[in-house]
Order: sequence, then C-alpha cells, then structure tokens
Amino acid sequence: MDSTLFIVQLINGIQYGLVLFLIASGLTLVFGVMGILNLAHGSMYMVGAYLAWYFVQHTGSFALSAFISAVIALCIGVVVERTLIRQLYRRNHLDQVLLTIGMIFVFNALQSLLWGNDPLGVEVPEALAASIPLTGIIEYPVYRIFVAVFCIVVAAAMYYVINKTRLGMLIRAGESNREMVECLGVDISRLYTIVFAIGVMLAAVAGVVAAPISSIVPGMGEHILISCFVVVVIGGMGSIKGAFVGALLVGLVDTFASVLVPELSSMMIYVFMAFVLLLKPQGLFSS
Amino acid sequence: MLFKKRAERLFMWVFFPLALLMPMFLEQNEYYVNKLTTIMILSIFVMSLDYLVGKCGLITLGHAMFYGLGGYLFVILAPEYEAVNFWVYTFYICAISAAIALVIGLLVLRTSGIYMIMITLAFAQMTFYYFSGSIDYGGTDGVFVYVKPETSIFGLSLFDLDNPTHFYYLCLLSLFNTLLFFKVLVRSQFGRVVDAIQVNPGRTTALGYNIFVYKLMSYVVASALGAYAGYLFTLQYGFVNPSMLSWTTSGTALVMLILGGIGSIYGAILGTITYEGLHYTLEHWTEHWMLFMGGLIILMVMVFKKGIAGFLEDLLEKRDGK
Amino acid sequence: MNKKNKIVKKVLVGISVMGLGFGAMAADPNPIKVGVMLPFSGVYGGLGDATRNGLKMALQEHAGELYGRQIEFIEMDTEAQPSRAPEIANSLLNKERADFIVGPVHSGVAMGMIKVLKDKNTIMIIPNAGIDAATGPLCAPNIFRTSFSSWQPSYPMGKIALEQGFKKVITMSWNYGFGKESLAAFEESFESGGGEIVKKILVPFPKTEFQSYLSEIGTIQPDAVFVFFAGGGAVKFVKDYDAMGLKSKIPLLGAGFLTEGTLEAQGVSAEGIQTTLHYADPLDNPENQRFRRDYQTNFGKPSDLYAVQGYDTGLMIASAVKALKGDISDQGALIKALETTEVISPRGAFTFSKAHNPIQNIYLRRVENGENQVIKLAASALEDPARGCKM
Amino acid sequence: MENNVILETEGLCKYWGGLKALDNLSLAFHDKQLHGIVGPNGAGKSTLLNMLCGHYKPTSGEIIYRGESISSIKPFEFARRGIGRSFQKTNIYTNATCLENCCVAVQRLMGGSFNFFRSRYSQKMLDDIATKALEKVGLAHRRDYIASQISYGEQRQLEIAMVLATSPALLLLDEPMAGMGHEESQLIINLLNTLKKEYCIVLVEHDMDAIFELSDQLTVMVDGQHLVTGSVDEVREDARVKEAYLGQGDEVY
Repeated sequence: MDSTLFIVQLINGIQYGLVLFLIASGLTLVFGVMGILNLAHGSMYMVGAYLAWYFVQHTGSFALSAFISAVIALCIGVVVERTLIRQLYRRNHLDQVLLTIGMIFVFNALQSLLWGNDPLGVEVPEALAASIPLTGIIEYPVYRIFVAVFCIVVAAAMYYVINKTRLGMLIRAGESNREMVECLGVDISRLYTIVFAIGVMLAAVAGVVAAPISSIVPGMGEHILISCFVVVVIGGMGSIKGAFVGALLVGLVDTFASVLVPELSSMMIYVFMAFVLLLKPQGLFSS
Repeated sequence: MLFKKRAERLFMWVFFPLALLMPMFLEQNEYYVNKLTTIMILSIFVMSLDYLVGKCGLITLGHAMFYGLGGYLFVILAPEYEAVNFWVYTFYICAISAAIALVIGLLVLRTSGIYMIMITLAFAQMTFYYFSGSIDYGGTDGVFVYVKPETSIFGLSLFDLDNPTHFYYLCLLSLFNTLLFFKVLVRSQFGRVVDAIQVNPGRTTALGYNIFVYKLMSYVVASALGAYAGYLFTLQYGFVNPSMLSWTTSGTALVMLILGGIGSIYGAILGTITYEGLHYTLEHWTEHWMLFMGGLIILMVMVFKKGIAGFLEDLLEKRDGK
Repeated sequence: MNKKNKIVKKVLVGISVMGLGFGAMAADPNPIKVGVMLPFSGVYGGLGDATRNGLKMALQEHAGELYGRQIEFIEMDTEAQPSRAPEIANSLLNKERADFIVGPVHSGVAMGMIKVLKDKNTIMIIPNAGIDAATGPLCAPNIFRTSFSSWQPSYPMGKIALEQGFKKVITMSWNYGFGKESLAAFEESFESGGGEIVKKILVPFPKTEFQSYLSEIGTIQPDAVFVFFAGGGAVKFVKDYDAMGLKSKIPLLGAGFLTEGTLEAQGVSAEGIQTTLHYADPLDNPENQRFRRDYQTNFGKPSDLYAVQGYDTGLMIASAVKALKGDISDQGALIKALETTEVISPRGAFTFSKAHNPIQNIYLRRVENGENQVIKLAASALEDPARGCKM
Repeated sequence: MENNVILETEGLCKYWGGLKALDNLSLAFHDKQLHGIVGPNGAGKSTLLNMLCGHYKPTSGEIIYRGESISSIKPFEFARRGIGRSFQKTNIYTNATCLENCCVAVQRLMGGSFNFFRSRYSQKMLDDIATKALEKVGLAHRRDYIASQISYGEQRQLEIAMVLATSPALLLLDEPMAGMGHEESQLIINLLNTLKKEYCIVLVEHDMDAIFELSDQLTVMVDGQHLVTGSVDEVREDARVKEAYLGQGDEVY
C-alpha cells in the first residue's frame, strides 16, 4: 500500500468510525445512566433514515427534515420510555433483551407498513454536493467531511454537557449511584426519560445524517446495531469516551481489514474485539 | 423424585404419550409429522438454552452459533456421497462442539451480565460471517447433505432417517433423553453447586468452589446439546445454511424460552410449541404478522413473566392449596 | 386459514361467463393450487410483492382459457430465511398439495426448496433466484425457471467491454453465490476475448461500507469496473462510486440488477451506467407496453423486472393448463407441456432449454434520465450452458 | 502459653488509587485463639478481612499461611486451605433449606461436585456432616426450614455453620453480631467462646463489650494503620487508643 492510499484509507476509517460513534453514543449513554440494554437502538437509526427520506420528499429541505426527524425521535423516545422501558428498571438483562427484541419486530413491521420494502435514497443536500480532489483520480465528497465534522461536534457537545452542565452532573452521578441522585432530591424518573429520549434522538439523527450516503432499506438497523455492540464493548459499556475511541478503532480495523484481508474482513472487528476482551474483559474505558 | 412439581408430572404424562401416538393420526400427512419433528428439534435447542440461561444464569445471545455448528460440522466432517453412522457422528459433533465451547467459554465467561450477552453475540456473528463468506461450504446459499447417515448399532438399525416417521421418533427419543438428562443434571451434586452459584456466587467462592470451572462445564454441556439439535435439524431436510447461525435464531429461542417458562426445562417444549403455533397462525392471517408477534413479546415480558410453565404451576398449586 | 385470494372470486366470475362457451366440458371442480413462496417482509419484500402481482395478473388475464379450472393461491412468507425454506416448501408440497410452487427470490431459499421439491409430484417454478446450480447440477424434470441463471445477464457484458475498448477491468461483488457466479460469467467471456481482470474484489455480504474498496479502485485506475450488486447495496455502491469522483473517470459496468428497482434511490449518480439484462422497462414491443399500462392500472404503481418475471410465470402456468385442456393430473404430460411452451413475454418471446432455463435475449442498457434505455441487443436467444445438468 | 502462628501478614498494603485503605500491616494470628480487630469506620478492618480471604489482592506485602505465601493464589483456594469467612451482610443461599446451605459447604470437601448424575438428595453421609455443623451452632431444629424464613440472628448462625461445615482451620468473621438484639448477641458470644477452643478466629466487631469479653489478642486500627496489638488489658490502658477513639468522637466504649 503506498502512502497516498494509506492516507486515503486512514481518512475513510476515521470517517466511518465517527459515524459509528454517533450511533453508538446513544446506546452507551442509555446503558451507562439507566443500565438498559436497548437492542431496538438500531431500529431508531432506521426510523431516523426513513423519516429523513419522508420529509425530504415533502419539504425538499434536508436541514428542515433533519430537525423534524430529530423532534419526532425525541417524542418516540419519551413515549417508549414512559410506557415500556420504565417497567424494566428493576428487571434483569434478559427481560430487557426480550422487550427490545419485541420492539424491533414492531418497528420493522411499522416500517414495512408505512414505507414499503423498496430501497430508498436521499440526495445529498445541494450545498454539500461537491467533491474535493484528493489524489489524481480520487475525489472526496464534501458531504462525508461534513458528516465527520458533525460527529466531532456532537462528541464535543456531549463532552461539554456531561462534564460542565447540571444535567451532565446528574448523568455522571446517576452512573455511579442511583440512590444518591434520588437523595439529592432529583426526580430520577424524569432524568431517565430525558436520557432515554436523547439516546433515541442520537440514533435517529445518525440515521438522518447517514441517509444521503447510505441506502435506506428494511433491516438496516439490525446490521448497524451489531457493529455498535462491538464499539461499546471495546470501549467499555456506558463510557462515552470509550465509545469514541472504540468507534475509531473499529472504523480503522474494518477499513484496513477490507484492503489487507478482504476474505476475512467482516470477521476482523469481532476478532479484534475478542482480542481486546482477552486483555481487558470490561473494555478499554470501563468505570 | 425427578419430577417434583405436579405441573411437571402432568406435562410428562400428557405430552409424551400424545407425542408417541401422534404419527398414527397424522399418517396421511407428512407435513405435520415434519412440522412436529422440527418443533422437537427446536425444543432440544431451546432446552439447552434454558439450562444456560435459566439454571446457570448465563444469558447468551449467541447460542445459535452451536446450532449452526452442529449442522456445518456434519457437512465438513462427513464424506459427501457415503452414508456414515449416525451415532458415531453424534459423538464427533458433540465432542468437537464441546471443545469449541471450551475455548470460547474461557473467553466469554470471564465476563458477565450485559457483557456476556454482547460477547456471545459477537462470537456467533463471527461464525455467521465465516460461513456466509466460505466458498467451500456454499456461502449464503448453503449446502446440501446428499446422503443421510444410517443408524445401526451393532448391526441393528432402528431408524431409517429418510422416513419422516422414523426421524420423528428419533427426535422424540432425543428430546425425551435431553429432558431427562437435564433433570438429572439439575438434581445432581453438580447441579447443587450450579444452583449455589446462581443464587450467590460470592458465597460459593468463599466456600472454596472455583465457580468459573462450573460455569464452563455448564456452558460446554449446553453448547454440545445445542449443536446436537442443529445436527438433527440439518439431517431433517438435508440442508445447512448460515441463517441457522444468525442472531435472530438466538433471539427467537430466547423468546420461546421465556414464553414456556424460564428455568423449568420442560417449559422449553411448551414455549416452542406455542411460539411455532402463534407464528403459523399469525403468518397465515396477515402479512404484517411481525407487528403482532412483536406486540405479543412485549406484552409477555410485561405481564406474563413466568411463562406457561409458571402459570401451570401456580394454577395447580392454587388448586392444591384449597 | 390460508389466504384465499380475491382473485379466486374474480376467476369464478370469469368462468361462469366462459362456461357458456365451453358448455360441453365438465370442469374439474378442484382448483389448481399455486403455492407462492416469496419474501413479503424484510429486504426482499418489495421483490416478492412485485412478483406476486405479476403472477396474479397473468392468471387473471388468462382466467378464461383454463378450461373451467379455478386458481387458488396459497401464499407463504419466506422472510428470505433459507433455514425455514425446507419446512415451508414441505408444507406446500405435503399439506396443501400444491400443483405448482412458485418461488423464491433468494438463492439460499431456492437451495432449501429444491432439496425438498426435487423430483416430487409438483412443479417448482423459480421466478427470480439466479443460482446456476438450480438449472445446473441440481436440475430436475419438475424444476423450471422463468427468470435467468446468474450466468446469463453477465456473460454478454464481457464481449461488450472488449468492444468498447476496455482491456483492464476490476470486478467487484458481494462474496456470495449470485455475485460470484455473475463475476465468473463476465470473466469467462472477457478473458477469452483477451481482456485482463486486474483485480477481483469480493465484499463480505451484506456489508455496504464501500469506501476503502473504492479508494483502492481509484489507485489502480483500471479501464472499467464491472460489478454485481442489487437492491440496497446497489444504491449505496452507485452513489459512493459517483461521490468519490470515479464515475466520470472509470466507466461503471454491471449486471442489470445494479440499476433495477433502484434508479429512483440512486438519482443522478446512476446516469450513464451500462448494464446487461434480459429486460428493460422501456423495451419497445407491444406486449411490454400493454403489460406496463395494465400493471399500472391494476396495482397503482409502475411495473418492474420482478413483476415481469412473475407475470411470465403466470403465463407459463396458464399456457400449460390450456394445452392440457385443464387436466394437469399427469405430471409427465404437464412437464412436457411446460417444456414446449413459448412464453410471449414483455421481455420478448422465449423458450426453455433442456435444463428448463429460459433461452432469451439479453439487452445492453444505459441509464439515461432515470431510465434503463436499451442501446442494443447484447446477445440473441442466449442459452445457459447448464453445466452439470444431466437431463 | 503461645500457640502456633497459622496466619501472618507482612507489610500488607492496599491502595485504592491514591487512597491508602491499609498501610503496612504486619500481624500474626495464633491457633486456638480469638483475635479481635477494632477501629473506627474506615480503619481498614473489612479491607483486611477481604484480603485475608483472598477477595482482594494486596497492593504489596505478603499473606503467609502456615509458612507459605498465599498472596497470589485464587480466592477459592483460600477456602480450600482452610480459611473460612463470614460476611458483614448476611451471605447465605436464601432460597434453600438450612441443611442444603450446609450441604453445599460439605460437598466441596466430600467431592462429587463434578458428578453429573448422582442425585444430591441421596447422600446420607453428606447430610449427616451438614447436620452436625448445624448442631454445633444450635440450629438443628431449623434443619429443614428455608433460610429466608428463619430469624436474622439465626441466619448469622447459619452462616457460621456453613463456614464450619467446610472444616476450616481459621475463621474470619466480619461483624457477626451486627444488627442483633442483646439475646441473640449473647448466643453468638457463647458460640464463639466454644469455637475458639478449636479454631483460630479473627473477629471484626463493633460491639466492644463482646470483643473485650472474647478476645485473646486485640488489634486496634485507625485510618488503615496499625495502632496497637496486645491483650485486652494492654489495649484498654493504651493512651493512643483512648486518644484515637476520643478523637473520632462518635464511637466511645
């Protein structure tokens, strides 16, 4: 591999990793604060992508669609938390797994009912449709750079919120000690609703942002979900920082494996994960 | 007594005699015999999962890995156009699966709870992708088993696997043996330690037990039986495909398990029958059966936690109480 | 319990009218059972739906020529899950005792079905799955295909690539049967004509993260790229290929599925892509024009390739029933009737090879204004070599 | 006369990050003696016990059991060498009978724990040994009760019975009288008085009356540091002890 190709692949890997982070961050946030493993997280990603497609069809504006989709996702999050997830706080992981599997079924069925099963696509917004020449022949799409920057902004915002704001303080406290937060006179159930809704919104926003550079198909959620699992397991469940590092590592491993060991590339991230766990059973950044 | 609960005994007395006689009523219709056979095979699979999840507290989302391995190991090991001995290959497949489970268990069981769920899933995905991409084993199209094994022991051949009714009885026998085996295992001295670990791992360590070894043994045993189920499934239609290894197979098995009543062992059979029945009915009723299936699963987790076995037990106990 | 479809009623009406004409004939009161094994949910759901629509449309149009026989459809959702395929096929065979079993879309499911249905007392008609083996080593008297073998649409492209002056080509597809068989067919004709495959990229199925592969293609700079992708993967690939700036520099060739049912989602990125296939929506013949118009009226959406394949399956069944005057109880006669059918399809008339695969025209198409415009006939009456078929 | 030393610690330290939970502790525990350990909250008593039974690994220093360093062996191996442990919070199998609780303990010694087929209910000898352990702590009459249904005091007794059932040489008891009424405490005190004739006992306890009554040796710890070790009377007179306790204010005896 010559050095230009190496650099291009490096960019590819980082860019893919950043998108993975955006999706995985919600999963790990919800788990970290609430102790809930949401298998339906991938479905939220799918819902985001479909919503984006739907609203782009109707409004023609990508930014507006993104906003509406995020708001709808937030509402879905609140409703799901209030009606279903709430029942699970004192239950074991198995019940969480089953309930969220049930949710996957429901979301998939609704998707098929509402939007059909044909592959759909969203055009890249006009302002970002250009490409930058990278080497003699390869250009790099501006939109992908935008996505990368957007993911970094989200990561920075999450870092800020968690470390510098009152909500963040509660989130951190909630991670370490639930009772303590309750003793502080905070309505923990409201905190949970907010956190879960934000988690759902992050997944949906990831779906929206990824919509123009992916194909919107049934089952897209499950596929991405498994990759997210790998990310959060490597990073350490519940750790946002871990998710960030894990996502970048998975992005890079996947990209370089595709080039170096193409036949085995789909297995490589799992092999990598097994390797990490061999050294650190709780992931790289577990608390 | 091996079957202590009334519900259990009731089930044994109703299910097995009925299952034994079933093919006589269904002689005319090969489909139902085959369908019931599939249910038996799935029951063995779900039962092995119940032992892991319900009895050992090891929640896995990757049990399908062994189900698939059972099938693929046969395809890998057996010559393509030659009938091998069923029992010999049962031994091979269980032994190799057990060895694989031993290695994977060493890694997986270092973790617990949510981590274990995800890591077992990851290993299953790894094998799924391996066989999906493998050229030798048909990739996503899968492979055929052209010649089914013969079943002679000491020259005595009891079952002809090409005959659906014979195969049905083989699976029924396997199911009965698996149920008995797990009941004996649960009652055994080994089972005592497993119970202790499930209730209070810290205390058990402090009493001098190496709890890791017990978990590992349980994992190995359950995995080998899961592989046996996969082996039977493969033989039924002579077809192996990576979708046996997919995580939905594991997820569905968990749903069957909780539906039947977790930790009850025999509930696995009830759960499988009910799930398959529901699936069949919903599927014929509406194209959007997933919506109702999903809703049912959610409802079940919310209000029907003990499953059918638990419901039966409560019902009979209440009657006894009066 | 099964979905007895509305069409049964409509067919009945048709028959009562026709009954006057065929008054002398006593119609068999039992309906002809057509089992339908298609995916109605998940990724392949759209394909299954279109195929079913086409199938029903054909049988409805020819309801009057079935010698009084009604058609009963029994629909089963395969969920594109191969491991369930044998069971479902078994239920259609042994429980429903279906006369015809139409399906599937997915090659893995086809394998599972063939395992159960091969040499059994029913007719299996594959309306899509292209796996070569189905009309190759696994061929059987009772297995037919109305679509294509993987080999067929890709083989002519090798010659065309050479004609257009491409000497060094990269081939790429998902690492699964359909993809690998398509690439092999292309290579066969391309290499025999003196072309060189500089690299063959197999992407794990169903991965759709193509960036790293595209970067590699950009570095190698071949004369052209030949790919096999379908559905969601095709959408993603075409868009990524364009966004990386490769489309204008390295021409993209493909098996027709790359731009089939995906053009709307691919948008402008697909413009100019050349593909070969046995059909194209704007194909200029009267059957196709009528078919597309009627389909739009019946189902309120435009038809596609999969609808055509389903339609042809229906035509084939109807013509055999007609040829046998409604009596399909003799399997040998039925197979004979099916084998000799000439299907007057929207894709152009085709007949069946010894291995029961269509002998059909393959067209070269180019995407222009969001449509696959036919450039020329790439191969006329192309027959699959049916390697390994002993029939 | 001095009995043999069976367990020793040498320069034992445990740091949690920068926090010194236990600093440079060197103690010796003698056979057939009850060694009391007292100190205010956070003195490191539980940390010490947790290291003595292998639950925590020391940051540095050695644990020596009958002349052999056992700092690096696995937790379950401590129990196999005869180090039995009761916990601060009741730690039993709440869903099983008292007998079954003890059987789990006995079975480890008797073997058969890897027997997949032999029924756990057909082991007469095992049941007998377990019953004896229950008798020893005076719980024979509760033999077939479910552990969650007996009183709190009895649960603590049961826990001691379980430890005894493993035939230990050494008992590490973490506040066995915590949360008990006076009468129940007295039962435990009597029990310990009998047991210390047979076993080496390390007792962490907040009940000062009890510990002064029971201890042959007494160690006082403050802030993870060793303050003083000696007989009850020596400790009582020690000025540093008074100061330490007065300084803490809340726990005066």
